[in-house]
Amino acid sequence: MDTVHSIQPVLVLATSLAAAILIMVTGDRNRNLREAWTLVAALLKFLIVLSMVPAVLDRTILECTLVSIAPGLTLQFRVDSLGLFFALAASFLWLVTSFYSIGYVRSQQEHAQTRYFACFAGAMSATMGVAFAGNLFTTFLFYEIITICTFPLVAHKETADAMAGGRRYLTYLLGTSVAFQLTAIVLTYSFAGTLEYADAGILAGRAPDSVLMVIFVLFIAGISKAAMMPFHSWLPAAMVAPTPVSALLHAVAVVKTGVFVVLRVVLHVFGVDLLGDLGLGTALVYFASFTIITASVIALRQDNLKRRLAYSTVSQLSYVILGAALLTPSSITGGIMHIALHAFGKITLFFAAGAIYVAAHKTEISQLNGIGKQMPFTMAAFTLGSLSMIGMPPLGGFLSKWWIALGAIEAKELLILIVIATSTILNAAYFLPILYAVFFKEPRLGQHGSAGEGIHEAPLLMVVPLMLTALGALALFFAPSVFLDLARGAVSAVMGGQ
Amino acid sequence: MIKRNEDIIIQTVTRLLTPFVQLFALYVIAHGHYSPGGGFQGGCILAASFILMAVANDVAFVKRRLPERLTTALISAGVLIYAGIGLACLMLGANFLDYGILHRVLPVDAVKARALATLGVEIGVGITVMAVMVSIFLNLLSAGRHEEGAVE
Amino acid sequence: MTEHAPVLIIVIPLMAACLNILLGLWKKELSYPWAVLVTAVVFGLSLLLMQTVLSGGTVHYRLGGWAPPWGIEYVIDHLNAFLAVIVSFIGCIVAVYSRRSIEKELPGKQVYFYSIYLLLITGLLGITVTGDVFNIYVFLEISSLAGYALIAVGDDRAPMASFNYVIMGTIGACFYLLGVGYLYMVTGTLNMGDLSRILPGLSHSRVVYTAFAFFMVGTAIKMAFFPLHIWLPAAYTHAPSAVSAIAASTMTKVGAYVMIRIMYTVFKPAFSLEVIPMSAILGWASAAAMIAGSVLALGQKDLKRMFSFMLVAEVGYIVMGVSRGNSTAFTGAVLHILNDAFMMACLFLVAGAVRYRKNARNITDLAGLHQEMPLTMLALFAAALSMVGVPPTAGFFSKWYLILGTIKAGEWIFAAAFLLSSLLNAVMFYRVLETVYYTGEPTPKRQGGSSAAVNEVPLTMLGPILVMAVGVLVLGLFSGRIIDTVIRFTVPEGF
Amino acid sequence: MTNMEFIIGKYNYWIYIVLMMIGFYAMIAKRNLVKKIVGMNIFQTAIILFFVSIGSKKGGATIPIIRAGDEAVNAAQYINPLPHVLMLTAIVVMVSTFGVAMALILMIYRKYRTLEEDEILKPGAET
Repeated sequence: MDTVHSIQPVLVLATSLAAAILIMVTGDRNRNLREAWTLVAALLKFLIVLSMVPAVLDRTILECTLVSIAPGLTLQFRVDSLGLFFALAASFLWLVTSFYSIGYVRSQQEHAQTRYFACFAGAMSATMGVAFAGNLFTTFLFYEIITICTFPLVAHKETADAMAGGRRYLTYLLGTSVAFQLTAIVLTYSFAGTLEYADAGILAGRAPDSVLMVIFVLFIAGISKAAMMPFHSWLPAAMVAPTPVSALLHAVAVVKTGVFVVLRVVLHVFGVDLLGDLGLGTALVYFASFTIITASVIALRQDNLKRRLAYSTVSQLSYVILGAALLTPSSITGGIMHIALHAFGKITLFFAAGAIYVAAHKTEISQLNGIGKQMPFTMAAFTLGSLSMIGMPPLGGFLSKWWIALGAIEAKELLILIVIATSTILNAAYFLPILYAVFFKEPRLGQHGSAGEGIHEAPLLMVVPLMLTALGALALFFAPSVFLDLARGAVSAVMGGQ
Repeated sequence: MIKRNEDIIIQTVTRLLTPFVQLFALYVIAHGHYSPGGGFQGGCILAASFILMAVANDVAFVKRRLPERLTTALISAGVLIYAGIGLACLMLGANFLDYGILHRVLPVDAVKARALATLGVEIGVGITVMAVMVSIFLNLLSAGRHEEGAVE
Repeated sequence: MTEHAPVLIIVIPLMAACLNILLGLWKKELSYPWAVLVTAVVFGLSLLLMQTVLSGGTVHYRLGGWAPPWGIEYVIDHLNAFLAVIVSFIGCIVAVYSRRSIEKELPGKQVYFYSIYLLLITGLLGITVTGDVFNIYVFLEISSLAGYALIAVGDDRAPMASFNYVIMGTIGACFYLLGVGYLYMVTGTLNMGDLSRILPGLSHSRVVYTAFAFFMVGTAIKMAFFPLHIWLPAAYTHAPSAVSAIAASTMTKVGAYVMIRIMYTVFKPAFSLEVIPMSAILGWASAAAMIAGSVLALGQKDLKRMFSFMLVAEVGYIVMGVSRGNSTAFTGAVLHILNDAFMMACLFLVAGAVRYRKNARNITDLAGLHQEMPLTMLALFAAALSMVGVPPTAGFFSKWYLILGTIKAGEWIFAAAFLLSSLLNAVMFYRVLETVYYTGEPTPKRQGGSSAAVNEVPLTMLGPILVMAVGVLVLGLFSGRIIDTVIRFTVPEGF
Repeated sequence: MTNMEFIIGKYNYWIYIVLMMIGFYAMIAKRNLVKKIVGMNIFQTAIILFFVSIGSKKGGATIPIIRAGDEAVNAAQYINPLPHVLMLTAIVVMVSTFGVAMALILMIYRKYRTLEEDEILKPGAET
């Protein structure tokens, strides 16, 4: 495996950072220009990320050390398969979300749009930073920046509700990361003497088993962005945000950063072998399974569409962790793939929820009866997205579940198969009734004016992106090529070429 | 606050005593560098003469002879004399306060130069101490209304 | 001139303070530019001094040419030079800042203000350069007296706050002086280098124990170390804005410096940490300081008072690092002296700016201020991030070293105290920043840009605030270089 | 017996401790600000006594100056002048502290028309 010095990762970060600054400078004076910056940056970023793909597929690692602040504290980027996988998914979805949010905020006449777009760009820049981070310090740095950049987005509406949601958001994310994650990093450094990710882990044989377990628990508790129970409740609370933000938060930037960092910790800090020896993998497996089932059950009882989606996210995120924790090649592949596959599916669902809100001002599931007739495209996309969530072929979601199930068999954890099956049934149980209501139930009279008059599709800027992501979820089933190659690359690196 | 004291005996005695007190103060200052005494002690005695005046007459009486602007300037001037002599040594190439070097500018040898410079420092200290003491006393006596002339 | 820099950085502000009075008798307007000029020159000199130390090692300067231990000797090593640079830099920045706020808060008293201000700088720098324990006492008192006077001219409750500070400060100084006396009794010398040679042979003398105890209590009062901090919050709350800024950022740090000197230069680590269990005593006390400072800060309404309690916590950070007895924690403590000086200066300058523009002191008065003073509030945001310890701001790096140091010492509970204090800081600043950004009048819908509402403080105030904020953001990135070039050499032998 | 010698033989140190405690008590416990200042002065004077005691020497000791024409006094006969010199400096510091403290008291008195601490600390005491 070669290591090549490259400034591409810095460029990726710089594009959205520059966009954030340009957006702030432009301000409200020229809205078209301001939004043009967002789009240009998103496109540029995607192209740069794309340009790194061939090299990384060739097993090259692109590295860039920005500044070495102190021993152990180095600002370093290192693009490997896993990082690029995440970056590719995130930058593509950012591009799509940019279009969608322009449509959304314009039609909603949101206030403080400059702040909105600037924070949006800042959050994306930081997400790329996490994706490319070469050590725990850099990861922690950008992890915190994401939290701070997304707080204004969550609290965007500035109502009491929004502030309460924002407060909880910040408390959970900042609190756990400072209290637990930072401790874990400090401990890691004091035992391992380094914070740099390595394919075989850096902690093996460096500390007594009991300390390793403490560190592991601190890491898992400290990465609350992954929304593992019991640190999940910020996620439903953050639903007060405008819908594009929810999409960004719950499909791309925040939660995926969380699971991504968990993957990093599992694969590159501890290493597959060490976790297997300690038996921590199994513990994590059951922990994740608990979250999967419980969150699904809670989701069943939610009437607010976005809250139901949020609990669905909580449940789905734990699939990624489950995949990684099973510690077999197939399951890790499945876990990694699930980052992208779930992202495509979930972002579609959120986009659809936003579109419904913009077009019909409906937020509760019980109000959606028969809306499929007024908004056929949106609801078609919604259908694809929810089928992908359930894991039905021929949609992307199927693939990752398939691999994770394979992994469970490889690891001889048959109980996990049952968990996956149960969760699939629960997924179906909370998505299918929506689909049924949307397409087949008659709208209740007097519920929205004269039987749905006046409701039509959301603006084109919103419908096209959501169609695109829905089709993406479909296409990924048939041609997961780039993503799969990257995931396989990541797995073979940590599993020693199996 | 303090009523003008009209006692003629006290006033006359004070008037007679003051020059001697001040002379003694100057003596103490001038001898500080080679016998007991020095700028601080002498300065205090000098200040005492002014305080005596203020007690025997009133604040305004002293202020006519030693206005606030003057005490303020004297406080600074004393410190400047002290630091200036030190700085002069520095300018001539020796360390700060290394008076011996001053023989280059004074018509005496190094040891004498040391003594003379110390005298200079004592004078600076004396001026500052006197001015500070008088200033503190007048301020307290006038309850901080030194500037306005003090007598209520 | 280079070889005279150690004494010049004291003599120049001292003479300048006196000249300032004479200048003031002639033209009052001159005292501000004069003070700025002098502090800038002093900053330049301290940089020169730092340069000399970096290239040629410790600088010795004999006052009056008398050889130590008879004469007073100024000794500048890496730690002194580091402190001198911090003090003179902040002194210069605050001098620039003070113009408009003093015009407003102390109309007509500028001349005296700047004279005493320069004396304060003289005292603080004097402490940092001298190598004589009694001389430290003198400069400690010069700086404290200047501090009493400057604090007393603040708002209505300032005289009483300052009076309490006088009482506490005098007790502290007298205890320090008693420590000097006891040491002199058994060693017959006041020179630090000399003392450090003699004392190891006396490490079981009860007189030496007594001296050490007096030193510790004395410096603890001067640096407002919990639970001897009671004078600090009131004093710094009611002082004029510029005074709070300089006092909060430098006076406690210089106190910490004296503590380091006494513990590790005059006495050796072998005595301070092994013969006397200072590590445990100071460790628990500073853990209490961190928690208590942060908790008390949580309960404050007044912005400056809240910052003052945070300062109490920050002093706890520094002492914790100093007393851990390993180089990592010590490095963190020295780095934190620098970082905290910047953070505190930034916070108090912002508080001063808010007071200047809005005549406001309470947190609730900050509502919606980000529209009116966007840059000032961004500076507050930057300082807040650093106080919480979010990378890449400066505060993270010193905390990193401090926590690593406590773990190295095997004291997990102290590491937990750091984290708890950070969390409490986060809660506190969240409260402030939420008020700033999310309450108050909503943005008036104005398509043509909202620049009309911006009403920042004048440039002489805004500039220093921004310098400090940028410092807080950028200094962290140079932590490694600072540690390699300076702090590495300050770690006492035997760590 | 030895205890008595211990006390009487070092009586100056005992006095210094007693004075210091009196001063300390006044500074901390007295509610009147002027009494606090008085306590401060006692405290500082105690320290002067302590330092002078360090330097003192019994039995015909003298000051270290060269008398005209004489040889220099044998060093063993000196009273150590350094503590005295230190105290000269300390006195200056104390006088300054006293001055500042008195000025503060004036400021406080003008604002509150009282010097009793508990009356000053009462809310709304300013006039």
